[in-house]
Formats: sequence, C-alpha cells, structure tokens
Amino acid sequence: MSWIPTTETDQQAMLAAIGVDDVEALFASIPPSLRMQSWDIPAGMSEMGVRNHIAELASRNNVNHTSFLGGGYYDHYIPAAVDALSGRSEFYTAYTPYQPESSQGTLQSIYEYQSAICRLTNMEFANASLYDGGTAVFEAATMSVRIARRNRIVVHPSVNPTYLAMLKTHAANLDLEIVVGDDPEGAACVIVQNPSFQGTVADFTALGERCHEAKALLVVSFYPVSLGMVKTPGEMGADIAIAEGQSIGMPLGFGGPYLGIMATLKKHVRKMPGRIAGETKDQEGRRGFVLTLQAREQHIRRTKAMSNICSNQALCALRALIHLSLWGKEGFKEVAIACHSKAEYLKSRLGFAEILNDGPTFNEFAVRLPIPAAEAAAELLQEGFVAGLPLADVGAGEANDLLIAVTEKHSREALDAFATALERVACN
Amino acid sequence: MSWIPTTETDQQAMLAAIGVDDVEALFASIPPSLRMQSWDIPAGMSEMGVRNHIAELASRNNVNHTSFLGGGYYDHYIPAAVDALSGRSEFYTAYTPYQPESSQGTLQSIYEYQSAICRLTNMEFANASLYDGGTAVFEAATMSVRIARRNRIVVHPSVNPTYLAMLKTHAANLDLEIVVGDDPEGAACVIVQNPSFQGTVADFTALGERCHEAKALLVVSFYPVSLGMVKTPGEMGADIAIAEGQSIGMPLGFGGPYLGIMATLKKHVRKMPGRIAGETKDQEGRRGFVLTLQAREQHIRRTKAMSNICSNQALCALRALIHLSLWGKEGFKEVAIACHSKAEYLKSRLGFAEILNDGPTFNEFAVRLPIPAAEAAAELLQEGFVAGLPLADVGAGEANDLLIAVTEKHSREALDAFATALERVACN
Amino acid sequence: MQLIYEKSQPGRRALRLDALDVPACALPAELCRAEAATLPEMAEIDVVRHFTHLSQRNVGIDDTFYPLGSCTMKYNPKIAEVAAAEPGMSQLHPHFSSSPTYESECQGAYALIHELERQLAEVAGMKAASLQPIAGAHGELTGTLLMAAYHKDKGNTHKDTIIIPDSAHGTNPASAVMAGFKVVEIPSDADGTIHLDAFEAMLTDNVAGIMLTCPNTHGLFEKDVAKIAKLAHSKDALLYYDGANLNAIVGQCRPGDLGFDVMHYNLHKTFATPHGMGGPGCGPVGVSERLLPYLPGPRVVPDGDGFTLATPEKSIGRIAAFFGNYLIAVRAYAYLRHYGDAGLKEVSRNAVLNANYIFARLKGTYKAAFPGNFMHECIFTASPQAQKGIHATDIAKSLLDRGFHAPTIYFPLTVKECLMIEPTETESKETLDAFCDAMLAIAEAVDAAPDSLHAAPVSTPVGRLDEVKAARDLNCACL
Amino acid sequence: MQLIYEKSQPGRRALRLDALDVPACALPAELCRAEAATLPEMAEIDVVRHFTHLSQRNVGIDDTFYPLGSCTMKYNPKIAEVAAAEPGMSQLHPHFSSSPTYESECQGAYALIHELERQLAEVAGMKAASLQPIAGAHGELTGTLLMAAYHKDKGNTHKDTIIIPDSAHGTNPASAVMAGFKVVEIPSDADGTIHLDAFEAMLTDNVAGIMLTCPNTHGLFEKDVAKIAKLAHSKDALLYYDGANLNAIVGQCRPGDLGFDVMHYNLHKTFATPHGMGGPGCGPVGVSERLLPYLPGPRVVPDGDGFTLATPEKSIGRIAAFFGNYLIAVRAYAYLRHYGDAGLKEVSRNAVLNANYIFARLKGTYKAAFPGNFMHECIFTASPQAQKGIHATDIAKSLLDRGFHAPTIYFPLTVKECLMIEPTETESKETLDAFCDAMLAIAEAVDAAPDSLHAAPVSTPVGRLDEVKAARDLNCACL
Ligand SMILES: Cc1ncc(COP(=O)(O)O)c(C=O)c1O
Ligand SMILES: Cc1ncc(COP(=O)(O)O)c(C=O)c1O
Repeated sequence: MSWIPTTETDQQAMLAAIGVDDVEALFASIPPSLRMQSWDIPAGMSEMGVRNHIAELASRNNVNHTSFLGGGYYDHYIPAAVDALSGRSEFYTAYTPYQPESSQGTLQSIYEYQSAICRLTNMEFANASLYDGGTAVFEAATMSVRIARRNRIVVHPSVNPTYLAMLKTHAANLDLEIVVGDDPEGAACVIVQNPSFQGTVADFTALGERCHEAKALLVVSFYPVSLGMVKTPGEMGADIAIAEGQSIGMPLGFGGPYLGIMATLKKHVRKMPGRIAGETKDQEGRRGFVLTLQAREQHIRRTKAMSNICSNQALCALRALIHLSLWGKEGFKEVAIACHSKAEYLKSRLGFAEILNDGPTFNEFAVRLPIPAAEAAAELLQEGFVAGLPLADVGAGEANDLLIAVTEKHSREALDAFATALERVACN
Repeated sequence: MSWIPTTETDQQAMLAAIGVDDVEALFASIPPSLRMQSWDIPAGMSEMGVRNHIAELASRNNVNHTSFLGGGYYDHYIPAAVDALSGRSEFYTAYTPYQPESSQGTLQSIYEYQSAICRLTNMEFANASLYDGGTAVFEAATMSVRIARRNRIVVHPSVNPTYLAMLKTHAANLDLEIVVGDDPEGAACVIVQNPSFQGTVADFTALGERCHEAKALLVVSFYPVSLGMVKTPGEMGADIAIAEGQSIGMPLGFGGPYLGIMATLKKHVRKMPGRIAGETKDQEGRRGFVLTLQAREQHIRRTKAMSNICSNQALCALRALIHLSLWGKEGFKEVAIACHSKAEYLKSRLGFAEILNDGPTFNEFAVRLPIPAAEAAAELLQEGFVAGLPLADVGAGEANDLLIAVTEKHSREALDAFATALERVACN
Repeated sequence: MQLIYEKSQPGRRALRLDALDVPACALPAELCRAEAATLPEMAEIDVVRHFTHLSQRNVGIDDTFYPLGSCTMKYNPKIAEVAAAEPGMSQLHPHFSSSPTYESECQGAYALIHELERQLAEVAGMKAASLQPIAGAHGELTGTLLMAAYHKDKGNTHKDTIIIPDSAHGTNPASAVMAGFKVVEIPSDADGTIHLDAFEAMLTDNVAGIMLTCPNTHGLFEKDVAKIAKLAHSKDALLYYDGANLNAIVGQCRPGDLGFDVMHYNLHKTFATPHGMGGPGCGPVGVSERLLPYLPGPRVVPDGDGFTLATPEKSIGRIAAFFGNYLIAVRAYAYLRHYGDAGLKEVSRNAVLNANYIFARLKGTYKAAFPGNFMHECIFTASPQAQKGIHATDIAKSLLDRGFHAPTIYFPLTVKECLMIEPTETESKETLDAFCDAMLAIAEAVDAAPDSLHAAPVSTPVGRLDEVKAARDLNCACL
Repeated sequence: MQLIYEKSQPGRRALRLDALDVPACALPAELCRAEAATLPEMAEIDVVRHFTHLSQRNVGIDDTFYPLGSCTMKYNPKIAEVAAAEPGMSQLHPHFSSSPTYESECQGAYALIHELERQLAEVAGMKAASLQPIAGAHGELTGTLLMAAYHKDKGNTHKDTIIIPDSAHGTNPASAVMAGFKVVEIPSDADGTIHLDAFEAMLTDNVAGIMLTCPNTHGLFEKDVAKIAKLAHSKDALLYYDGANLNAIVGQCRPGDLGFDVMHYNLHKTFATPHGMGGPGCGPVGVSERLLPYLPGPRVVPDGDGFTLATPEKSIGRIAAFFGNYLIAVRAYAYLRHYGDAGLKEVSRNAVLNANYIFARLKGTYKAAFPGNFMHECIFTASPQAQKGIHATDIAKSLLDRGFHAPTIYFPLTVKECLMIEPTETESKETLDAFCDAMLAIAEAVDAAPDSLHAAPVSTPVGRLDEVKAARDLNCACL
C-alpha cells in the first residue's frame, strides 16, 4: 500500500527474525472470538481518486460570495508567508517538544507566541494554546474556581451564546453554578466579551474593579483583531484574558482548527491550564527553551491537573505568531482601523435599518430589518451575498435581526453594492 | 515598501557611513540629461490587492473542462508530494551551485535527475536541463553540426510543427540547411519524434542504422510518459535523445516553465550543451557532486561555447526527478498502460470518425470528422469539453482533422460522455 | 538564536493595506488602547528567515524516524494536506451551519462529515461517531460526560466513580475528574495487564465506568477485556475505550465488538493527520447504541438528497462550537478513503510487525518490561543501564545524536526507566534496522563510553537544557 | 548521503493508479521497450525524506544573505508563489492559444501577458516587449536575431560583427555567435568603463551592433553610453542592452532613453522571481521603434473588449512554443503590480545604497577593483590577499563557514581575484553589517589564521570537492 514500505521480501525477513510464521501470529493475544467479522468500509482509492473526490465535495461548498458573516469568526486576510512558513514540514510533522534539544524551533516559537499574546493583551503570562475560544471560556471558568475557591460563574450577556452553551456542556457534571449577569458578589469570576457578540465595544474597567472588590476574577474574552485599536484586557484589569484566535491567521475552515488563547497575571500562572514554554540555558550557556511549570499538567498530576489538555493547537499558535509578525506593530493597527472604518461606512449606508447596538461597535453590528433577516439573507444569497447571521437562528435576537461583520477585505464597492441590494430586498 | 527593510534611520546611518548627503548622490555617475522623466506605471497595490487582482484574472481563464487537448503538452496527474518537496525554499530560492559545498542538494538532485533520464532513455549521459522541448531540438541540431561537421539538418515529418518553426527561428542567421524528410545522406542529423505529432508510434531503429552508415546522427525527440511502454531512443540507436519534459511533473501553466531534456552517448558528451553534474569526493573522502566539463560552457568558453545557456530549468528537473521517483518503476509503467488503454478505448468509441494515423498510437491520435474540427470543438466547448486540437489551426492537417489526447486522468465515464457528445455534434 | 523581538526595528514594515477607500474612523479615546501592541517591526525577508531558521532547529517525521510510543508518529501523507487546502474546504464559514438559510452552501462539508462519522463508527464497531471533540483528551472528556448523562438519565445518582488503570495516560484521570467523577486506580499485574480479580473487587455499585486503553500503554492486549465488559455491564457500568492505540487493531478487532460503549479516536494518530508540533489534532467520540441519544449536537443527518442538522433528543449539547477541527477531519477522511477496506487491515498488521521486529532485534540487549506479546509498540526498561549510571534520558539524547528522534521515556509511569518504542507501519525495514543498530551501539557505549552518553546530545542546536532554572527564573515571555 | 537509487527496494511502491476501468491494451512488442526503466522503487515517506534531506544540504535566500554579484539574488515574495499557483493560471493549457476556438478560455492570461509586456516596455523606455524568451541568454539570442533580421531587411549584408566589452557576461559573446555574428571584444579602461576612442576605432562599417551592460559588470555606469549610442546609430549599428543589471537603474533612467534598441530583462533578477537552483528564469526582450516589426510572434493584442493574437509582419517567428515561462511571468507581474510607480523607484535607490554601504565598510580593508562610483554592486580584488596565499576562493569558502553565501568570484574576467558583491535592496542594514563584519574578520585571519581559511568550509555537509577528479573519472549518472 502507498504509505507502507514493507515488501513481501522484507516481511519474510522480519518474520524470520521475530521467529513466527506469519503476521497473524502476532495477533495471538487477541482472543479469536473477538476478531472482527466484517465492516462496511468501501474499497480504497488512489491518490488521484481521492483528490478528485475531495474536489467534487469541495465544489458542493460555496465560498465565492461576498460575505458579511462573522459572529465570532472572521474572514481576514492571511498573508501568503503564513502558509509558506507554517507549511514547513519540520514544524507540522513534529509533535510536542518532549525532546527540547531537537525541538527548539517549536519551543522558541511557543515562547515568542506567548510574548506576542502578552504584548497584545497587556497581560503577564500566556500559555501555548488551548483548543478554541469556546473551550477557553470553560478553562477560564474552572481556573477562576481554583483561584477564588468559589463555584459561581457569572457570564455577562456580551458573551457569544455558543460559548455559553459550550460552558454548560463542559460543566454539566461539575458542581458549578452558571448564571448570566454581571454581579461579581460571591462569584469566582465574571466573564465578559469585548466586543460583545453583537459587536458592541465596552470598557469593563469599572466591572473589573467591582470584581476585585468582591474577590472575584474578571475574565475578558477578546477579539484579537480588535486589539489593534480597542482597550486591552490588561488595561481593564482582567485577571484572565481569553480569545478565539481564528482571526489572526487561521482560515475559516468550517470551524477548525482554530486557536484558544489564554493569558493571565503572574500571580495566577500556577493555576493556568495548558503548556507553557520558558527560557533557560544549556550547559554551554546557550539560550534555549523548555516546557516549564509542568506540575500543572495531566501527565504529571493526573487527577490533580489544572486541565486534561494534552495535544493543543500549537501549529495554529505558530500561524498566529507569523501573522502578527508580518503585520507588525503598524500593520496590525492599520487592519483594525480598516475594519472599523469600513464597518462604519457600511453602517452609514444602512439608514433604512435600525442599529441595535447600544454603544460604539468595532467591525460588526446588529440591525433590525423591516423584514425577517432569514428572508432577506435567502434572497441576497441569490445575488451572491451572504448578508450576515440571522440572529434568531442562534437564539440571539428577533426574527428581523441580522448581525453584519465587515473586515479589511471588503472594498467600498462591495459595501456599496451590498447596501444597495439589502435596501432593495428589505424595503420592498 | 514591503520588501525593502531599510528604514529612514537606517538610511541616514548608511549615508553617513558612505559620506554622502542623500541617495541621489549615489546616482551621480548617470549624466543628468539621461535621467528618466516619467513613465506610465500605475500605483502599487497591497499584497491583498495583488492577490485579488490575480484571482480576478485567473477567473477569466477556464480550466474546468474535460479536456482532450494534447499536442505535445499533457494533463497528467502530478503527485501531491512533487509540489510539497520542490516548494521547499532551500531549493527554489537558491541559484546555480557556484559554491558546491553549500549546494549539495542541488547538485545531487541534478546528478540523480541525469541518472533518471539515462535510465528512462537507455542513453549514457544527460545534461542538467535545457529550456524546453523546442529549444532542445535546436540545441540537438547544432550539437549534431559540431559532431558531424556538416550543416544540413533533416527534420522528419513526425516532428511537432512548432518545434520546426522554432528551429527555423533560432537558426535563421546560421549557415544551416533545414529540410523536411528522412534522408540522412550528407546530413548532420535526422531529427525524428516518437510518437509523432499526430500520435503515431514508430520504430526508428532502421533509420538510425541508415544515419550511422551515412555518418549522420539520429536525434530522437521522445515523450517521456510514453517511455513507460515504448521502445527507447537508446534502443533505437539514437545519438541524442531530447524531449519536452512537461509531462513528468510540470503543470500546463500556459506554456511554461517546462523542461528541456537532453541525453547522449559518452562519445558525444563533450559536445553536449548545458550544465552537467558529476560525482567526486572531498578531502575527507566524502561523496560530493560538482558541475563538471565546464569547458563546454559560455562562462568559460564565451564565443566557443557549446551553447549560450546559463540559467536553465533546474527546478523543473527536480520536479521531474521527484515525479519519477514517486511513480517508480512499476507506477510509471502503470501510467503508460492507463494512457494507452484509455486512448484505445476512446478510439473504439469513435467509429463515426476516420482515424488518420498510419500505425499504432500511444495516447493521442488524429481523426477526420464529418464536419470541420473547429466547429465541432466550438460546440463541445459549450458542453464543457475541450475536444482536442483542430489540426488545421496549427497547419498540420485538414479542416476536419482533430488531434485527441487521453491521459490516465480520464475516467471511462468521461470518455463515454465525450464520445457520445462528439458523435452527436459531428454526425448531425 | 535571537528572538524575533530582538530583530525588530522601529519603522520597519512587512505588510501594508491599500490606502483606505472609506473615511477613517476611530473609537472614542476611552475605548482605545493607550499604545499600540509592540509587535515585531520587520521586513518580510527577515520574518521568513526567522521562521525558516526556527524550522531548521526542529525535527519532524519528514526528517527522521520518530518512534514516540503512544503517539503513533506515522507518515503524514501530502495528499491530505492538499485536500485540506482546497478553497472549498478551507474558506468555508462555520456559521453556514447556524442558519437553515445557508445550508445549501455547505452540502459538500456535510457529506464529508456524515461519511467520515459513519466510517469511523464502522471502523470501531460503534453505532455512531461525532467529530466535535477537538483532541483526544477532549474526546475523553466528551466520552465521560456522555457516561454522566447516561447515568443521570437512568437515575444512577450513586455512580460517581471511574476505574482507571495505573498504566493509563494522564489525560484519562484528568478528563474523568473534569467530567465530575472520582477516580480509582487499578494496578497492572506483573504481566502488564489488568487482573480480573482485582477488577471485580473494585467494581462496586458506585462505579460509573471504566476507562481502558487496548492494547494498553504497555503495548499489550487486555486479555480479559471481554470479561471486564461483561462484569461492568452487569453493574450498569460503562466501558470507555481510549483510542490512542487503535492503530494496533484497526481491521483486526473492534472496540464495539469487544463491549466498549464509548471511545475517542485520535485522528492525529491512527488516521495520520499531522501532529503540528503539539496540535491541532482531532478526537472524535464513538458510541454504542446505549449512548446514542446523548451524543453532542447538532449532528449532520441525511435529508432527502442532501444533509441537514439535527440534535439528538438527550444530547449533552455542543462540546465544540461547530464540527471540531474540521480541516483535520478532512485530512483523515482523505487517508481513510485512500486505504479503504483492504488497506486499513494492512495498517495494523504492519504496525504490529514493525514493533515486534524491533523487539526481536533489541530484546537480547535491552530488558523487556514485560514478557512479550507486544502489539504496536514494545517497551523496555533501562533499569539495568541505570544501575551503571546511564538513564533512559541518556539513551534518548544519544539517539538524537545518531539522527533519530527518541522513543517516549518515563511513560507509562508503571515501568521504571521506561523506553516506549512505537515504530508505526510507515517505516521501512532499513529504517528500523538503522534505529536498532543505533540502540545496540548505545548499549555498547554504556560500558565502553559512558561519558559520551552523558554528554549527548552534542549535534543538536543546543545541549541539555536546565529545566530547574527555567522553573526558578520563570521567563515565559519577552515583554 | 546515499543516492536515491541506492535506497530503492524491488517491489516497493509509492503511488498507484486505480484499477483500470477500460480493457488493458499493449503496443506491438516490437514497439515496446525491452525492460522497464529502473526508476527508484520507494515508499512515499522515503522519497519525502530523501528530498527533505537534500534540501537541508542546500542554501537559498530564505536561509541567508546571498550576495552573488550579477545575479541579483533578492527576496522572492511569497505572494508571487501564490499567484503562480492559482489553478486558473497553473492548469491552463497552452494550446488554447493555438486555436481561435479556444481564445475565449484564456482571456485572463492574455490580459496579464499584454499588461506585463506593456509595463516591462515602459519600465525600460522601450516600445514593446515579448515574454517569449525563456531566460536571459535566450533573450540575448532573440535580441541578436532581431538585430540580424533588421539588417537583413535593410540589406545591410556586410554587417556581420558585434562589439562586446571584455567585461561582458559569457552569454553575450556566446549568444551573438549562436545568432550568426562574429564577435570583437573591446577592452575596458582602467576606470572600468569603455573608452570612447577605442570604441570609435572599432566601429567599422560591418559592425551590426554593440552589446552593453549598464551599469556594466564592474558595477559602473557607462558614462559615455549616450555618445556610444549616437556613434553607433550614425553607422546604423544597433545597441543591445543586457538587462542583468537593470535593478541598479529601474525608475532612475531607461535603456530606451539612453539610446538602446533592444534588450532583455531578467525577471529572475530585477523582478524577484525565484532562481530555482539555476532556473527557470524568464528573459523577455524589449525593443525600440526600430525593431518593433521583427518581434517574435504571435503576440497578444487588444481586440475589442478582449485580446487576440497577431504576428508582426516581419516577425522572426516563434522563439518559444508559446509565451515563454508564463508562470514565472505571473510572479513578476505580481511583483510589478505590488511595487508600482513609486515602489519601483525605491528598489534601485536601495539596491545602490546597500552596495555603496558595503563598499564604504570594506574599502579600507579590501582593495577596490575600481576607484568607485559603484552602483548596485561593488567589486574588490583579493590580489593583495592572494600574494599572501589567500585567494578569492578561500575568502568565499570562509564566508560559507560564517553563515553567508559567497559573492560571485572570478567574474568578471577583467578583474583578478575578483569578489563581486551585490546585496540587492531586500537586505537590512543588520544583515549587511553582519556580512561586512565577517568579511573584516576574514581579512584579519589572512594574517592571523591563514590555515583556517584554507581549511574552509568545515561547517558545510562536505568540504572542498575535487573538481579534477570529477572531470577525470567522469561519473555523471548512476546507471
Ligand atoms: C494513551 C493516550 N491517551 C490519550 C491521549 C491524549 O490525546 P490528545 O493528545 O489528542 O489529547 C494520548 C496522547 O498522547 C495518549 O497517548
Ligand atoms: C550580466 C549577465 N548577463 C546575462 C546573464 C544571463 O542570464 P540568464 O542566466 O538568465 O540566461 C547573466 C546571468 O547571470 C548575467 O549576469
């Protein structure tokens, strides 16, 4: 078979060395009664056949619209060098850096990624990655529980409803009380999201102060691209900053792989889940990097670990690091300004719809249309537009409410064309 | 600018070190009157802008047909690993191995490529590459002239008419007589192509013998994929074997970059153009590779060089080597069998058309339709088929003649659908 | 090597956007960050060189043999990378699945998800699978949450404990605890497997389930697995299968047929998706009939000619925002479709053959941790060498110098000075021989040149690193 | 390292096709090869490792500074690779251009070709350009053929000679000869440029043209170029511009404005397309009004809203089968469109700045080959070092050990012990400084540690190789 090198001759030589007659003998420890009878697995396909088949499936997905779909996942421009560099096989075919001397590329990149996240958020420590933005909410909640030694989790209404659903699923069997609100009294933490799921930008500094007075933690779920402009979790006094990192270098990919970002303060670092790389030296005094504070992790602490996470999203963290490095200090700011300005421009073109946000927005906003949002969206689809997320479909709004996201990729002409089409469809 | 690292501060420091006030001073040796006034070059675009623009241009090319276009350039399956490996930057961002110690990857790959070509063709020496199949014809002609010390080039009717045109262009100002025919008397060489432009497979062994009796060289232009099955240039007694190497690992790419293949016999090697890698050792006895027999080349011999070639198609040669290594001995045979069998199958479905080949064919054949080929092709285009090359358009046939190529990528269903459609269109 | 931040120069740029084609807007100052994030300021060439150099300080499967036990470091086919890079896959917005309006736009993805879940279930003899869990440990958590849901549904409120062997991977107990269970550890027998009597003694009424790895992390098939299942089921306890070692048995026997109720797959192990220097992986769960109603939702289900979403009635809900690490699943799907029926059976046969060949070549020199019967990996203890001052870690470092990645060492915790070697089926006999030759040469060096082993590695970009210093002088970010 | 053929094992396979879905056919035996070609028999993993290892024995621009004089080894932008990989570009069949029937299917390519040819012409002050020539030398051949066609057309049958400076690249005389001309060499003056009097003396009636490089391969602008052009034109001799050094002047002055009639561009130099370990490059020709009628055909020309093909009346015909190395041209187009008007002007400014900075830092230590006025490259002679036994080659090898690629050495032939350093505009001051520091350290080692220079390189996969043996024991294929 294609990916098995062993020839008939090899096999004979190996069996002879082992001292058995056939490969079957090596399965003798499986009780014969337990051997498989049959399965419904189709015959294999050549590489060429697989490629055609995948292309055929892909052709049944449509990615050629002008799209305003966001809702936590955004179509930002990914620089060409991100794929080129993260596609180097020394990165993607390696595993967790168990042998640091052979894994300095991985370890230094994690260290640099952690640094980038700290610089982005104004936090002190970041981990090497979590699974995604939703599981990061759960990890932040349990981390808060460990620190505050309380079991109430307050989820602010700004938080993505999917994250809330995921939190409930994950915590279903834990002794946690999950409430929606903003009262830190008696809570382990208050979890906020900025911008909110509906796109509103807020300053949670005052809430952070109230949290700290109440000995609760402030957890801020942020949108990485917004930090090219928006006040940071660190500046707001967050104890834990978390994010869905998709927007900084990950393709939309129908849901993954994405990147769970988590950062915290020095005082909390020993309660943080996930791998952490730290700088050190070798015997000759050369700088090197290792995984550190491993006593937090499952392979050492088992039942007492901070989390069960093992495989994480390291390659996505590398992509984020490359993405941020290519945009750099000024470019990253430029992207945020473009997103915001273009969104404001579109907003200005949608006078016929009611803006639902109760404050400024960054690059996404919710509107109430004169007609059901799903209806408008269906009609616009025919014209090549994905109009946005009908909020009722995710339980986050009325039938006529539509969540519209704009990125640096939208040209003014695209915004104009969309505004015109939406107006025509919605106001008929 | 994006690809220029120098900052304002850098520039000041550098100018100070140089001892001039501004960059303009460094252009002082250009007489001011010769400085440029203006040009009509549009403003630049961001990386994202370029990407969108290229995508827009690409969308105006149609590559989604079921295509039977060949004519010397074929749509064969390129294994995924070819792109992955030839895309490693240590290969593609290097240049000619002027420093062999830092270029063993390049040099060993050239040596291995040369070996693959010799094994494929049953020849003794191959060069590191020429530009393409057409220029290889010209280089083979002048090489023959050097060896035979005669100036008549006989081009067999089997040869691609484009190659003949290119030969004439290249040799326009040389004292060469180019005739179409097959008589080796008084000729430096007879150049044949196998399979012929119209797809016919022949055995040129007898012609080779006649050439050698007449002290002319036999030059065989071959189709690499066919050598999974067809008698080789070496077996036919060729002195020089040349080929368009596109079919073994190069995308169609609207004409290039392709690969000029050239191989010869030991006795002729010192007259061969192009780079050649050879094996040697370093001081410690380790195997290594260098460019050898450089006295043939322009950088040493200038006016007396075997050719003016400098930059060649090395990366394409690497792709060919990887392609051949992945298919391997058995796979390469399998591809040839599939091409031939599928072509024969299609032929069997075209009873309504007259087959024009006067002998067996490999994967391409010419048919005479009841209606003009261009007309049939235009109609089939509407149904998503590229029916083949209307031979009259390249001056190689009558109005109703169509050249049809089949590869391993065509499924039986595609062949059936095409046969049915062609019959319907042609026999109405 | 310098940090990327140390290469930054004020004012240097790589990427830019085109000039803004709309009026520039800003948020109110009080909502803005005080200063721009100090991201690197570099030219593209220097970013490219930086990461090219970092990659050159790394070793992956494409470079060398990587026999990391329990991790199934098999070759990652290039065609799978091409599949995942298809724009129709990689550019697909996940919220297409959030609104019926957009269902028509992602039917290809639905078809793939549905067929992959079906085939995964079929491979393991399960009734269904869900791609939602993002990695193996996440699959474990999902699986144990499914167990919890089952027991809650059945009113088994007393069932609060999960039995886990001492040889189990650390994620097993950690996941069980995250799912709200207590954990009791069952020791392995001298032969490396679970003793039925010990198990029976532990199987009290409050046992909700048992998490097994089979073959276990000793590389041994749990001989009594069928009896364990029967006993467990007799007490309404559920059996969890840690699929990390599925590669040993794929096509030979199926967890479902063995009596397991719930399991996770590691697509980044058995199904050859890249390990990505630590992730992303993909850890689908599979369930037997019993747990079907509780699967995470929404699920892709057939609907006329196409597919739609539906959530099982008693679903535990979303464990991922959408369908897990979809682009990893695409790679695994490409792999599965390539091998198919006959091919998959060869996978396990060759994985087991390779491990036993290594065992045969090394067992005269290294001390086997168990009498034999190894399946896809073989486990030695370097205790005899350790008595001479050469530890498993020294052997590992010396392998690095000889051009190989090291096996897993010091896991499982049940074996002292453990060397856990998993070759996988994608390695040739020549590679296995070269590795064995290196291991034998190292064994000779234990007596002949012990200093060279302590000094190793000398051929890597850095030598052994001071982990104590790293933890003491905690420096985890360049600020 | 082993050859790939030494890794082959009978019966081993990487790729297969699906079972044949039509009846298998064979050609008559007498038309078939006797035995299958002995291509490697390997698994995909071993092919991948083989070429990964080979790549690791190579050095490219992404690895390090590569100051190969005359080769313009600038950074190859990744976006250009993405552009060329667009399926709509890479999968396009060239014969679409052979039949009017298919013209509608390749309008995007035609638009690109037309606009790129237009911009190339504009950049150089030419009337038109043709993408057909496949590399620089092929462009030279095309250009000299154009000159021949012009003279033939005008009945200048006596014009059979081309004047070429002794500093010219070897391809210049070789191309002129291939185009059927005699070549006479004009020596450079002590200041490194052509002396007008010498030129005038050579400019007999049978001179068909002059091939100049400007700045020339000494890195110096030919100060008398306008006078040379005037003189030449007064005798109906044509001026050829070797565009290898266009990077020095792009946006500052234009060959067409200087009086050149015909030229080639090296897209793999000025326009940043990758050098691909030796190629593929792309060597378009540009022509002034005078040579317009002779351009290679067919050409892409506007036609209503779109484009079609037309062949100039007196065209020399096809110099390539289609449009040259199209996918290389796509990369260059992406590059050009990115920089645009203002950006291109910065290219030459920074290329020249960088070369002069290196010159400023090294001129006190190394002997300049010429008094100064270097543009995009600076040229030293290691003659003083050679007198102490350290040759240009030793300096080059020592640079390899210090992590840099070497400059061009022993070219141009006019300078003894030549070191020709071309940094290009894409290198940062830090990189230039590190290189200069290495050069200065080597200069110190000439006296302090000459043996280390003779021994270099010691850090490369192999040391200095025996070229004599290679030529004597000719082994150019493993058969
Ligand atoms: C036996 C075993 N179980 C579970 C896991 C956890 O899987 P993951 O790393 O995908 O979370 C591993 C990972 O190495 C393992 O070896
Ligand atoms: C001055 C000069 N002219 C011509 C050439 C030939 O160009 P190419 O290698 O593209 O054929 C070169 C190549 O290095 C050169 O440096």
